[in-house]
Amino acid sequence: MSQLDDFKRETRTWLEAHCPSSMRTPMPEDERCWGGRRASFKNPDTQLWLTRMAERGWTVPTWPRACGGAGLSAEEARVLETEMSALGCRQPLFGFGISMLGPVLLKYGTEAQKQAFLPPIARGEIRWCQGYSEPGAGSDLANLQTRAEDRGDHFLVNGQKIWTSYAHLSDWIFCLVRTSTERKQGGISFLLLDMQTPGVETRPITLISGASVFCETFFTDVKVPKAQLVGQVNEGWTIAKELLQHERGMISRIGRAFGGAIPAVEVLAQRYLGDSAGRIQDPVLRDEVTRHAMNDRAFELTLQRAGEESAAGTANGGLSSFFKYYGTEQNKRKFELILKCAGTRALGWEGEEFSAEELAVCRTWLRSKGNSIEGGTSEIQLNVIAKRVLGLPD
Amino acid sequence: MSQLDDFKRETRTWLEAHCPSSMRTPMPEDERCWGGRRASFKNPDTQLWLTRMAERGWTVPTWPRACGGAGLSAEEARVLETEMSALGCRQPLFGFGISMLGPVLLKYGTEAQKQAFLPPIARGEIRWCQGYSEPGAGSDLANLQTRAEDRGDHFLVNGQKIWTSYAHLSDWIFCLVRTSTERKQGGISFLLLDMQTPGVETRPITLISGASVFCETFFTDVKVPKAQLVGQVNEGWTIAKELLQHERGMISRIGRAFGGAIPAVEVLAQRYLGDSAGRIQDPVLRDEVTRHAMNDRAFELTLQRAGEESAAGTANGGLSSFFKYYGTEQNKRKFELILKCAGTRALGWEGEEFSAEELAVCRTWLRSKGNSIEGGTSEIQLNVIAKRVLGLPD
Amino acid sequence: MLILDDTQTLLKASAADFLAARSPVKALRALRDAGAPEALDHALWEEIANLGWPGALIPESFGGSAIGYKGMGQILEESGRVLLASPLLASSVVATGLLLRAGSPTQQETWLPRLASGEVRAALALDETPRHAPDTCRTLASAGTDGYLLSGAKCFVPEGVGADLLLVVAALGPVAGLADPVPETGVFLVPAGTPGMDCRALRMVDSRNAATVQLNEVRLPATARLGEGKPVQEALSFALDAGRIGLAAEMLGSAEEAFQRTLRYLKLREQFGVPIGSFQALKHRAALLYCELELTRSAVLAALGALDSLPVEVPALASLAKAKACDLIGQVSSEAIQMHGGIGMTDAEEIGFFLKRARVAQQIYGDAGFHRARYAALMGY
Amino acid sequence: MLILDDTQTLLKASAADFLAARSPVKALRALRDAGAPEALDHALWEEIANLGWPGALIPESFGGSAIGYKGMGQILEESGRVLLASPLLASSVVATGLLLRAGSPTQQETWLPRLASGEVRAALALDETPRHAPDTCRTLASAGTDGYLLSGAKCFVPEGVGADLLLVVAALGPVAGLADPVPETGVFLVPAGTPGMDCRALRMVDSRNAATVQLNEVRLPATARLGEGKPVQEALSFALDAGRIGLAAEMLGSAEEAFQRTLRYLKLREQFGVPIGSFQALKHRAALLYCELELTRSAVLAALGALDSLPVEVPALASLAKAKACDLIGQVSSEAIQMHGGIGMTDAEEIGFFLKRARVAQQIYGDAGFHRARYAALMGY
Repeated sequence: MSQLDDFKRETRTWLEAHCPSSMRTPMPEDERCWGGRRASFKNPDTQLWLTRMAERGWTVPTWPRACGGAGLSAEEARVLETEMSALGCRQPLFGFGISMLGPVLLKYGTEAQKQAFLPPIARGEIRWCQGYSEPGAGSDLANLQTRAEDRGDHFLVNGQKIWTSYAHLSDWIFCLVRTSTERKQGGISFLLLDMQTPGVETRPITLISGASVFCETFFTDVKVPKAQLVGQVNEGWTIAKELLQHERGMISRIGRAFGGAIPAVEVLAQRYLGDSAGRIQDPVLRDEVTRHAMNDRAFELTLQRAGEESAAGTANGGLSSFFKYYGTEQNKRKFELILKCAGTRALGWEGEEFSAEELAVCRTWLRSKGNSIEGGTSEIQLNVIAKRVLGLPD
Repeated sequence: MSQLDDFKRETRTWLEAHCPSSMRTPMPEDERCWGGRRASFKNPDTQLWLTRMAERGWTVPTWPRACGGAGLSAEEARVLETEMSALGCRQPLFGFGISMLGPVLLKYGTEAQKQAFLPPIARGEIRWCQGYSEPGAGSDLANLQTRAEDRGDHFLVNGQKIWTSYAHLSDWIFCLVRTSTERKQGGISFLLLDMQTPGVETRPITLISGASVFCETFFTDVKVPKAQLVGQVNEGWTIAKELLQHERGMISRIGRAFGGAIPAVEVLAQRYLGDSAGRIQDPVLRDEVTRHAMNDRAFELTLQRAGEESAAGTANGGLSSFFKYYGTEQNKRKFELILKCAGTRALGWEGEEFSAEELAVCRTWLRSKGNSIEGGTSEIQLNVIAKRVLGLPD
Repeated sequence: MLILDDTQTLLKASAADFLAARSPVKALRALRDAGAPEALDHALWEEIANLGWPGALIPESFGGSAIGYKGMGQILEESGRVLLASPLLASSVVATGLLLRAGSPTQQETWLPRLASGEVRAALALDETPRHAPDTCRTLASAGTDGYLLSGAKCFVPEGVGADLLLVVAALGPVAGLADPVPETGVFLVPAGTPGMDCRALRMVDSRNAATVQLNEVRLPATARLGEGKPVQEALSFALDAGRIGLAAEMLGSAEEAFQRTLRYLKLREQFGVPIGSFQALKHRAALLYCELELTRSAVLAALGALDSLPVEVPALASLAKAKACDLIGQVSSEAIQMHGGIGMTDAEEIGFFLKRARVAQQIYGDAGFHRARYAALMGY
Repeated sequence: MLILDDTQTLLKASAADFLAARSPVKALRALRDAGAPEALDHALWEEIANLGWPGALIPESFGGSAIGYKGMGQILEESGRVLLASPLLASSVVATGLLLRAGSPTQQETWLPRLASGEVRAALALDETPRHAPDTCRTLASAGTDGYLLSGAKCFVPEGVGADLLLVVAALGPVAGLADPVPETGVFLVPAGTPGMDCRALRMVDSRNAATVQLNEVRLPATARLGEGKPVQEALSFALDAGRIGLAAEMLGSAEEAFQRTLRYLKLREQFGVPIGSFQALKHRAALLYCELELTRSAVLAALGALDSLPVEVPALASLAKAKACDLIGQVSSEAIQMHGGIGMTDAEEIGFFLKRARVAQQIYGDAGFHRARYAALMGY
């Protein structure tokens, strides 16, 4: 234990000495550091902080030193996290590289791949995106058709990915590709490729709510060296499943965050329909708003209960699909209800006749419709609950 | 035409002369004549009227004279109907015999069967019930398991039927039985049998709403002469389908009648929650009641439109499943809403503390739950709409 | 009669053909992308005028085509199917309907022929609150010796941008000499360009034409008052109901089209080796939408018929039709997006236009809650 | 804490075992068929008393077992699972809770030990309208020189039949000398058999014990007034909330059991050669019920916890728990019948008992609409 105490003390000292004061304030969204070749730093301290942390291996503290990490034990990593949190230090680096690809490479990559890819990820030099879904492979992801033909020393990749978030800002992509048509899941491989390779083209997608982080990415006779295959040929589905589980967990945690910066229904209902005492004047809408607010409360309590159950080791595995399903449906209801309360004020697309919040309500309402589609549709979640939790037969 | 005019005149004259005056008043439910060996006549005129009409073949006017009918043409039958309606004459006989079995025998029966069974049906001497559903064959009717084994000159019937309405009051039953296990639909036969045959036992079913017209009927080594098979062996499903279609039509017509004698939601809501001007005091319930009343109105309008479309020959075949589905679900909502409005007053089971109407509300509420199950469940109706109307694939 | 006669059937079919050819949904996209707040293809409007649609309710003596409400309803239903951006409802039904029932002979002679020809587009400036509340009117018309002075603001005027004529609803100010006068509502004919009236475009989510209107001491002659003194409340109520029913017909068309597109997608889109329309949960949800479509169709047809020939039933049937249409399109448009999956979320796919129009149409002339409350009041419960 | 501690977990499990063995649903059927309006198995009640359940909320000093609300909630949840007919909620939670919070020392000493032992069953006589409206009280208590005179009627008193003690809520009549007195509510302890009080059984659909109570000039000593003069409104409100939360726990148990039975049936029942639980539409509907169960469970646990240790949160959480439980059990019980198909409609199958109890439980202490309105008022919107 005294070793851990030493580590704690050293960590605190180092953080106090090296974390720039502007990196110890709450982080605005536009100062979040994603790294990459085209990274730009609104606040120069962001770059400084990244460099310092990366030098110490603390962008990915549990990775081995040889891979750009600090080789910390789980206990040490927890100490680091606690100390950073205590001092209010910002996380120095975000992105799919450290959260998703890194763990995959550590588990499935060759030594050469680890050496080639992990240190640049740890230093935030390469920004990664993921290429999973395709126009014909959404809920049925394993139906993907992007082909990677074996051409001796390389694969020739042809096809199209969709919903590749931030692809237009990313340097490399990790992709699921079809290397065999013999079996569905058993013909998928996991490939890394540089977005600058000839034949890769990416286009941002405009949503019904306006601009988005999503892209379509097209591959036309893209040559990918075989060294960039992770794991064995035709065994990519195993990796994909692990990553998807990880993603689903993330989405269920953010379930309640979908509403973003828009106030709660009851707050807006009071603003648009309240009397001087704040009482909502339309009794039918008051009832609907209350029903919604009560369900919000029950949902929050269920999140709390799940946390307590998890801590007590009595967790019910079915709740993650429940959170994804209910959180996203509840968020859609939230915006439909706001629209009812705010009438035409919530239906502005742009222009000065509407407040910034009113315009945001409208856009976020539209965007909310996607919540129950992305990351596993509501239908898929209900299927999962029926099968895994309730044990209903196929 | 002059022949038809003559017929009209004669009919009018005969009806005026022979229809007892008490048979020209609205018919209370308990004076409805079902006939049968155990028929009892609360009003002796009912029996007189039946005898007179049967003598003329007018209980089943379009059946051939040899079968107990009057051999009327469709036009003549319409004239008879119009004249009876003009004078307010009651229909002299009801039941599955004249409405369901008769047409089947006319189409599929042998000459001997017609002679043996139709005249007694026409005279109301035999009351019939139907044996279709079984405990294991509800929505999946063709899965029926009641066996009829070929024993040379007779079938030996073993099994159980359920939901045989009025079986405890009926003399004979027409049944679907399994004569082959080779094929599902293709192993079903249509059999007639006397309920007094040894081995037949029937038991009324108590529903959650109390006593009911439904029975369970058990067959234990029941010997049924082969002469009582209608149609060919293993070809009963064709007959069954025709009868089911007929039954579904009936149920869709009575869709709106399920509420029975209970007043509309808005009337009861006014009674329980209205102020002196009849305005429902609870605004949230007023909204719910209004939603319901508006849907009732739209449903009535749709029935009217379907009638007009049917008359104009532009009918949309999908509406019968719609009427069955929506009418029964709407009726369930009606009673749930009445329960909300009337509170504990609508939850009495028996006793003088409640009015007869309040007790009827409670019983009818419970009974209404069966509306969306009997005659094809709501799920089956939605399947039919999806497949036949919307063309969605299996 | 809840079915169409032969003329109406023919009219509906020809409207469908014309609109499919001349103004498919991509026409709305083009208008949106062009960014003109008027959201009107003038050449198309001229063609529409040549078909006689703007004069559908106007007698032939004023140059109209006298098609009647039920016929106009068919045109509007088809216009909803393609999300046609046009002032047919606001000008040719609501404003025209108001002039028809309450205009003085001079007012009718002045405006009806030009409305029938499509030369003039008119709009009703009524709403002063974000949710339709026709009885809330703070815009004031003070009577002077030679006319009226209008002051106030209207926050949502459908088809107000570029309208040649605004019909402004205002409360009549206190008449001198009366101690506690009953407030009376008047409607004022205000041509575009009248000094003191400022009309600004609202960029709504449905890319259609809507405006706010400021009225700063707008000076009007006495002849600008609709009916020139006769009460107009009943006419206003009828014209609004005509607007509600016409809009319900338009929404029915939009819902029907969004539903058909969704059905096509359910049959086409495969996942797990089968069309997603073979999944029973989606089938049942589609069947539920079908039920609501059938109910709404009946309500709309009954309400259109009442406009033509059973005025006493109009208020209740207008509320029935609009409430059902609001609920229907809310449900259909949301389900359409969900069933289209990711592709439905993209701007490239047209289904999103139906969702966007749906929510604006729900608000115009009262949402489902408004109409349920009104229906209950009409029924006395 | 929204999870159970070890003691509570154990209590729940042992309650489940005891009730499954001693009072399965067929016990309710037997009580119903026997037709005694008291709907109580006295031998069973004695066993229950021996387990200490009637004294769950009563301190050990009064002979109680001091299990606390959260523990009692587990017992009630399990009692809901078997549809136990007992006065546990009405007597051991509501009436006992009221005496605990507002009873004078003498009143507590008189009644609490006998309530704890189960010897005395008490019931709260409150409702005077078919829907719960605790602020509506026309029953009047006129103060005289040596006590009170009670007159009025209570239309629905859960567990009122055969209760040894009624706690009657009454408005205190005008006090002489005050011109416009504020109406105050009092609660009066009226032992069974007090002259002028007439208690009649209601044969409710759930076959449980409920009564109407007539009060015709019931003469009571001053000591019969709960708290003997101290205000009791807050205690009454708390006890009612405890009843709501306890009932929500009971309803959660019933809903959970009806859901489990339905799941079993979905897995067992075959049609078209497959278990009907393999049909996606039914799967999705079952999954939706699961979601509502999880939400309600959280609300109930939070509310039970608040009763024990966070009284300021009690009113809002009571309304949350009761409203969710009402909606949940409405949905589950109706779906349970539909999914059981024809067999679910028969009296021979037990699932119908859950439907019947559900609707009565929804009404007791306020339905979902009542509690949403109350929650909104508590939250100020």
